[in-house]
Amino acid sequence: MLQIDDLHVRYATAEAVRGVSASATPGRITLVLGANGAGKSSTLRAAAGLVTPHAGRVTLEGRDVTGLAPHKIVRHGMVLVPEGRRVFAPLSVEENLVLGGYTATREKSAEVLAQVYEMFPILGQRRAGAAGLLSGGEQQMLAFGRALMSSPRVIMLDEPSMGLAPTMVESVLGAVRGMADAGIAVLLVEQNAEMGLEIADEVVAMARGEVVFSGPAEQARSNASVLLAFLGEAALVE
Amino acid sequence: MNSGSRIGRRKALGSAGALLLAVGLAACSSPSDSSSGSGSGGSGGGGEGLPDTVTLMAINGLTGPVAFAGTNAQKGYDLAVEQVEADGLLGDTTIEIEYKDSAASAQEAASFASQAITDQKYTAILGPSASAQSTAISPLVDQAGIPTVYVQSGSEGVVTGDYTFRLTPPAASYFDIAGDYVEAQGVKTASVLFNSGNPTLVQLGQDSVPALAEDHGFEVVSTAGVEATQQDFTTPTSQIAGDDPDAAFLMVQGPQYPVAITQLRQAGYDGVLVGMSAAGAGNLSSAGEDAAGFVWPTNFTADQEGESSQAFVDAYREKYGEDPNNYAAEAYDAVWFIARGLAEADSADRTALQEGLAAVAADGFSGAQGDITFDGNDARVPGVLVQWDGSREVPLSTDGS
Amino acid sequence: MNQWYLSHEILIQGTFISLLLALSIQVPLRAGVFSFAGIGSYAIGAYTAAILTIREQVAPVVAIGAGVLIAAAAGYLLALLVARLSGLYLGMATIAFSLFLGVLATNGGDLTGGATGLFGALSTLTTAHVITITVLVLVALAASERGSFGRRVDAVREDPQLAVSMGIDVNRVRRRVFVISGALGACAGGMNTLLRTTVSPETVGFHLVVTALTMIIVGGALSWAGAAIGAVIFTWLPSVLQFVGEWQLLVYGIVVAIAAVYVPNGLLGLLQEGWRRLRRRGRRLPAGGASVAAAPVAEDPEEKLAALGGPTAEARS
Amino acid sequence: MAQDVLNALTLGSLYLLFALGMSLAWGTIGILNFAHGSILMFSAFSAYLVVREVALSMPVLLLIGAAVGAVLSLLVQVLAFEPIQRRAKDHRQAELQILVGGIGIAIIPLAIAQHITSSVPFGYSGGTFRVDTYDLGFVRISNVQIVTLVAAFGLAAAIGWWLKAARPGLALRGIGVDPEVSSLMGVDRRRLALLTMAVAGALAGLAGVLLTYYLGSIAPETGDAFLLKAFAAIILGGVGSIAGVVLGAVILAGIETFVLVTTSGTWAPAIAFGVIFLMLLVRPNGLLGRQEVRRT
Repeated sequence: MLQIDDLHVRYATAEAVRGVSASATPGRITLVLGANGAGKSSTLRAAAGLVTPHAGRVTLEGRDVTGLAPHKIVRHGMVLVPEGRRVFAPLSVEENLVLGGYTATREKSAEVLAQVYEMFPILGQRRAGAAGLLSGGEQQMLAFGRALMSSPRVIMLDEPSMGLAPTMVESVLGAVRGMADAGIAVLLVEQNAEMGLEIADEVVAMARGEVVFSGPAEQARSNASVLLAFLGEAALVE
Repeated sequence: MNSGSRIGRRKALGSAGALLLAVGLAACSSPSDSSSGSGSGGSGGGGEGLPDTVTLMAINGLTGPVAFAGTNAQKGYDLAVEQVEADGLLGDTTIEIEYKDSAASAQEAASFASQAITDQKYTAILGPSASAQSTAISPLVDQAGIPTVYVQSGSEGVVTGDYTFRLTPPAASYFDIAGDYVEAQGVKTASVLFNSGNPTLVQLGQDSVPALAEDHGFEVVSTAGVEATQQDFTTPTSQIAGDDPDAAFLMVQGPQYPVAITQLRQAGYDGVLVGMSAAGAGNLSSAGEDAAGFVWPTNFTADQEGESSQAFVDAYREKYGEDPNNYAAEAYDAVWFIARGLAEADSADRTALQEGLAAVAADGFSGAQGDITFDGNDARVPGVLVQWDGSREVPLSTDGS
Repeated sequence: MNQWYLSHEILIQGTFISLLLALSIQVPLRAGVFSFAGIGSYAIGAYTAAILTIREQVAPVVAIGAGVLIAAAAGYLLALLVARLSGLYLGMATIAFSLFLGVLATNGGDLTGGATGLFGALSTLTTAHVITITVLVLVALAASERGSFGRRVDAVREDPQLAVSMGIDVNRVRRRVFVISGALGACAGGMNTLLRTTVSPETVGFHLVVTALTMIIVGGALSWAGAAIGAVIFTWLPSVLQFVGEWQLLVYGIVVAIAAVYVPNGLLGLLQEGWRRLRRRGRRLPAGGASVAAAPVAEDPEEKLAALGGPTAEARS
Repeated sequence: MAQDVLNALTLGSLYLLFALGMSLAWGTIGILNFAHGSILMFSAFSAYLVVREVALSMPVLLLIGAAVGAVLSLLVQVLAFEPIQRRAKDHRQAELQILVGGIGIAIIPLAIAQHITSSVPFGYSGGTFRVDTYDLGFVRISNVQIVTLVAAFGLAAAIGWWLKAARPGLALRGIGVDPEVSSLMGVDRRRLALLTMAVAGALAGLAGVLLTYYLGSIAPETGDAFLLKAFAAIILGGVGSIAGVVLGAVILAGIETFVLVTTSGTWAPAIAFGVIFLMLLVRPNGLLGRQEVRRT
C-alpha cells in the first residue's frame, strides 16, 4: 500500500536519510527500529509531506505522492500520528476528533466519530473536556482516534509509547495491533524494540540514515539479540 | 484690465517699499548707514551692495503630516519672490529660494540648516514650520550667525537670539480679540477642550482662555485635555454638553476640529464655539454645516480688510486661482521681511542682513497679515476674528456685531 | 572636504547617535530578547542630560553619564519585571514601557517642560566626542560578539533550553543585555539632546521604534556591522531621496518593506553571502548556527535539525 | 452617567471593530499585522474617493470599504507575509520580520493618502447618509452610533460563533494551536490563512468606513493612532479569544472614559500603555486567553 523507495532527506548541513526503502501493507504492522538520530522520524515526516525529500519516491496504492503537501497526502488516505502526540490541548476532545475528520464529509465524520468513541470509551466520557487535561495515555488514544477520523488506509505512528507508563504502553500497542487488524496498513516507529517486536509483522532496522536490516518479524525475533546488539553498536557510533 | 490693475498695485507696493526704506534709514544708526545711503539712491533701483542673486534656503515639511503647511508656504514664498523682483526694491538683484524637504524630522531640518551655514552662498534661512524642527535649528543658526526667519513654530525656544525671527505671531498674542465677541454673545460660563500634546494648544487652553475669562467676565467651568492624535471626542463633548456652558473653547489640532465640532453638536451642545487659527485652512470643510457659526481668532484670513492684505490676496488668487490661507500669508510676509532687510542692509552679508532685519523689525511693516509689528524678533499682528458660515470662513468685526 | 564635513556635520552626528540607538535594540535581539526598552532609555538619557545641563550646568560627561546610569538601573529592574516574557509579548511590553515614558514627560510639569519640552541645553559636547564614544562602544561590542560571551549570547538566542543545559545562566544573560541596552539608549539620547540643545516628548515617540528597527532589519540583525550599515543608510537616505520629492515617504516605505520581506539577513547578510561565494567556502553558517552545531549536543541532533528545517518545509503546504 | 456608559461602549465598539481582525489573524495564523491601521485608513479613503464623485448610500460605502480592505489584506499576505513565513528559519524570526514588514508596508498607503489629501481630514459629506441624533431623555444616541454598536458587537458575535461552530473556524483554531499537526489533519493552511487575512481586511475596511461616518471625518494618520489601542484591547482580553477582545475593548474604553470624566485627561494616553504593560506582567494570557499562548 505504502511504498517508500530509496528516500533521501537532507537538511541544511547533514543528510538524515540516505536511501531508505520500506513498505506497509493492509492488516500488517511494519516496525521501524533504530537508535536516536537513525533517521526514523525524518523518514516518516518526509513520507507525510512535512519535509520535502531530496530524492526517492513515496507511493500510495501506486500513486506517486512524493513531495505533496501534507494536507493533500491526508486526502490520499495516509495519516501520520506525530511524535509526542501533539493533541490540540486547548480544544475539547470532540473538537480534536472533528478536526481529525476535516477531510471527510459531515455524515461520514459523524459515523466514524461514533466508532472512535466505541473503540476508546474514555474519549466519549471526556468529549467536552479540554484535550490538554487528559493523561498521557489518554492523549495517545485521542491522537489515534483523531488520526482514524479521516478513515485512513495507511497510518504512520511516530513513537506512540514514548513517555508512557509500562501498563499504558501495553494498551497503546494493543490499540496499534487493533488498527492493523481492522485492515489498516501500519508503519510504526518504536524505540522500545522488545515491545514493538511482539506485535510487528515486518521489521526495518535503521542506523545512520540507512536500512541495516529488513525482513519478516519472525526472522528478527529469532535473531533479536543479534539485531539489538547491532543497533546498540550503531547507537554507539552515532 | 487685469494687467492694468496689477501694474497699479506694483506701483503701490513699490512706493510702500521705498517709504519703508526711507523710514528705516531715518531710524537706523547702525554702521550700515554709509552703504544704505547708496541704497536709498535707488528706491526703485536697488543698491550696489547686493549681488545679482541672493540665495535663501527654505527648510520645510513638503511631505509628511505637515505637508499642508509646507506646500502652502512654498506658494507664498514664490509669490513674494516674484513681487519683490517686479517691485524693484532690490534693484536688479533677484532672490532665489532653494527648497529642502525636512518631512517630519528635526535631524533633517538641522542638517539642512548646517549645510546652509557652511555654504556661504546662502544669505538666510526660511525656517521650518514645525516647532520641534525649529528648536533644533535655532541654537545652530544663532551661533553661526545666519539670519533665520520662521513661520508657524509657535513653541518657546524658537526665537532665542539675534538671528532668529518669526513671522507668525503666537496665537496667544492676539487671542484676546475673541474676548469682545464672547462678551457680546452674553457668555457667562465656558468649557475648554485642549490638545495636551501640543505646547501652543496647551498654553491657549490653560493660560489664554482663563486670562480671557478674567478680562471679560465669564467663568471657566471645566477644562479637559485630549490626546495629540485623539479622534473620538464623545466623552469630553458629552461632558461639555452636560455642563452646558454658554461657550466652549476648542483648542485642538486642525484635523481634530471637524471631528470635535461634529461630535459636540451631536452631543446636543448648541452654545458658542470658539477655536484657534488651526481651524482655518480648509480644515472645517468636512464638518460643513455642523460647524456653521464656529468662530476663531486668526492672524490672517483671505477676506480680511486692509490694503496690504488685499493686495496679497488679489495677487495670490491671480497666480494660483485659489484663496490664500494663513500659511501662505505668513510665508509671503517672511520673504518680504527678508527683502526689506536686504534693502536696508544693502548687502548680502549675513551680519549686515541681521542688522537690516532688526531695523525692519523695529519699525514693523504692512504685509499680508496686515500691520505687522515686532516684539523683539517675534512678529505681532492685530489678528482677525473669523467665522465659518457653513462653507467658508468670513471675517467678523471683533465686537461680534 | 572640510566644507563637506561642516555642512554634513549634523548627519554625521546623527549617524553615530542612530547607530547607538539601533544597537540598544540590537544587543538584546542578538540574545533573542525582543526588547524595545532602549527607546525608553533614550528618553531617560535625553531628559536627564537636558535637566542636568540646564539646571545644574554640569559637564556633558556628567549629564550623559547620569542618564546612562539611571537607564542601566532601570534596565536591570525592567529585566526582573519582564523575566517571564519573550517574543512579541516582550516586544510589546517594552514598547508600552517606552511610550509610557513619553506620556510621563508630557505630564512632568516644570521638570520636563511638559508638552513643550526643554530647550537651551548648551554644552561643550562635540562631534569628535560623539565619534570617540561610539567607536569605543563598537570596539567593546565587536569584542563581545567573539569569545565565550558572544558564544553564550548566541546560544541563548538559538536555543534557550539548550543554553541552560550547557550551564549558561540565561536569566543572567538577559539581565545583562537589558542593562547594556539601557546604557546604549541613554547614551544616544543624552548625546542627541546636548547636540540639538533641545528635547520634547514628540522626539521620543513610536517613530524611534520604527527607525531603530528598520536600521537593524535592513542592515542586518546579528552584528554591530549590520546596525552600522542600517544607521548610515537611514540617516542619509532622506537627503539622498530629496530628488524624489513628494514621494519620499513612499520610497522609504517600499525600501523597508522589501528589505524586511526579501532580505531577512539584511544587507550585511547579503554582503557576507557574496563574500563567502567569492571565497568559495560555503561551509560556514552565519554567526549563531556554527557555534550551536559545535556545542556538545545531548539531544537528538536529527530532531534538532528537523526543527530548524521545519518551517521551510511546512510553509509549502 | 448613562451617557458616559454609552460613550464608553461606543468607544469600545470602535476599538473592537479595529481589533477584531487583528486579533483573529494573530490568534490563529500567528500574524500580527502592523499594517492593519493603514488598511483601515486606506479602505475608508478609497470609499471617500468614490463618494466624492458619486453620491452613494452607507451600505454601498461599507461594501466598498470591506472589498478594498480584503484585497489589500490579501495582497499584503501574498506579497509579504507568505514569503516571510516561507523563508524564515524559525518562528521567532518570522514574527520579527512580519512585524517590521507590516510597519514598512503601512507607510505605503499612508504616503499615498497623505499625498492626495495633504493630511487634511476627509469625510463622506458627499454621500446620501445623514447623521441624526435621538434624545431618549437619559441619553442621546445618533443613528451612526447605533450602526457602529450593532456592527461591532454583531460582527464579534458572528466571528465568535463561526470559530466555535463552523469546521473552517475549528480548523483555524487548530492552526492557532499547532499549525503542523493541523496540516496533518488535512487542513489547507495556506487557503485558510488567505481566508483569514481577507476577513481581517474586510473587517478593517468596514471599521474604517464606520469610523469615518462616526467621527465625521478621519485623517490619513488616524489608522495608526488606533493600532496600539487595539493591541492593548487584545492583550487585555487575551490573544485568540473573540470574547476576550470584546471584553478588552470595552474595559479599555471604560477606563479611558472614566479617566477623562474624572481628570483633566492629560494622562489618558498612558492608559493603553499601562494596560499592555501590567497585563503582560501579571497575566500574559489576558483575561480570557487560552492557557497555552504561543510564546516563542
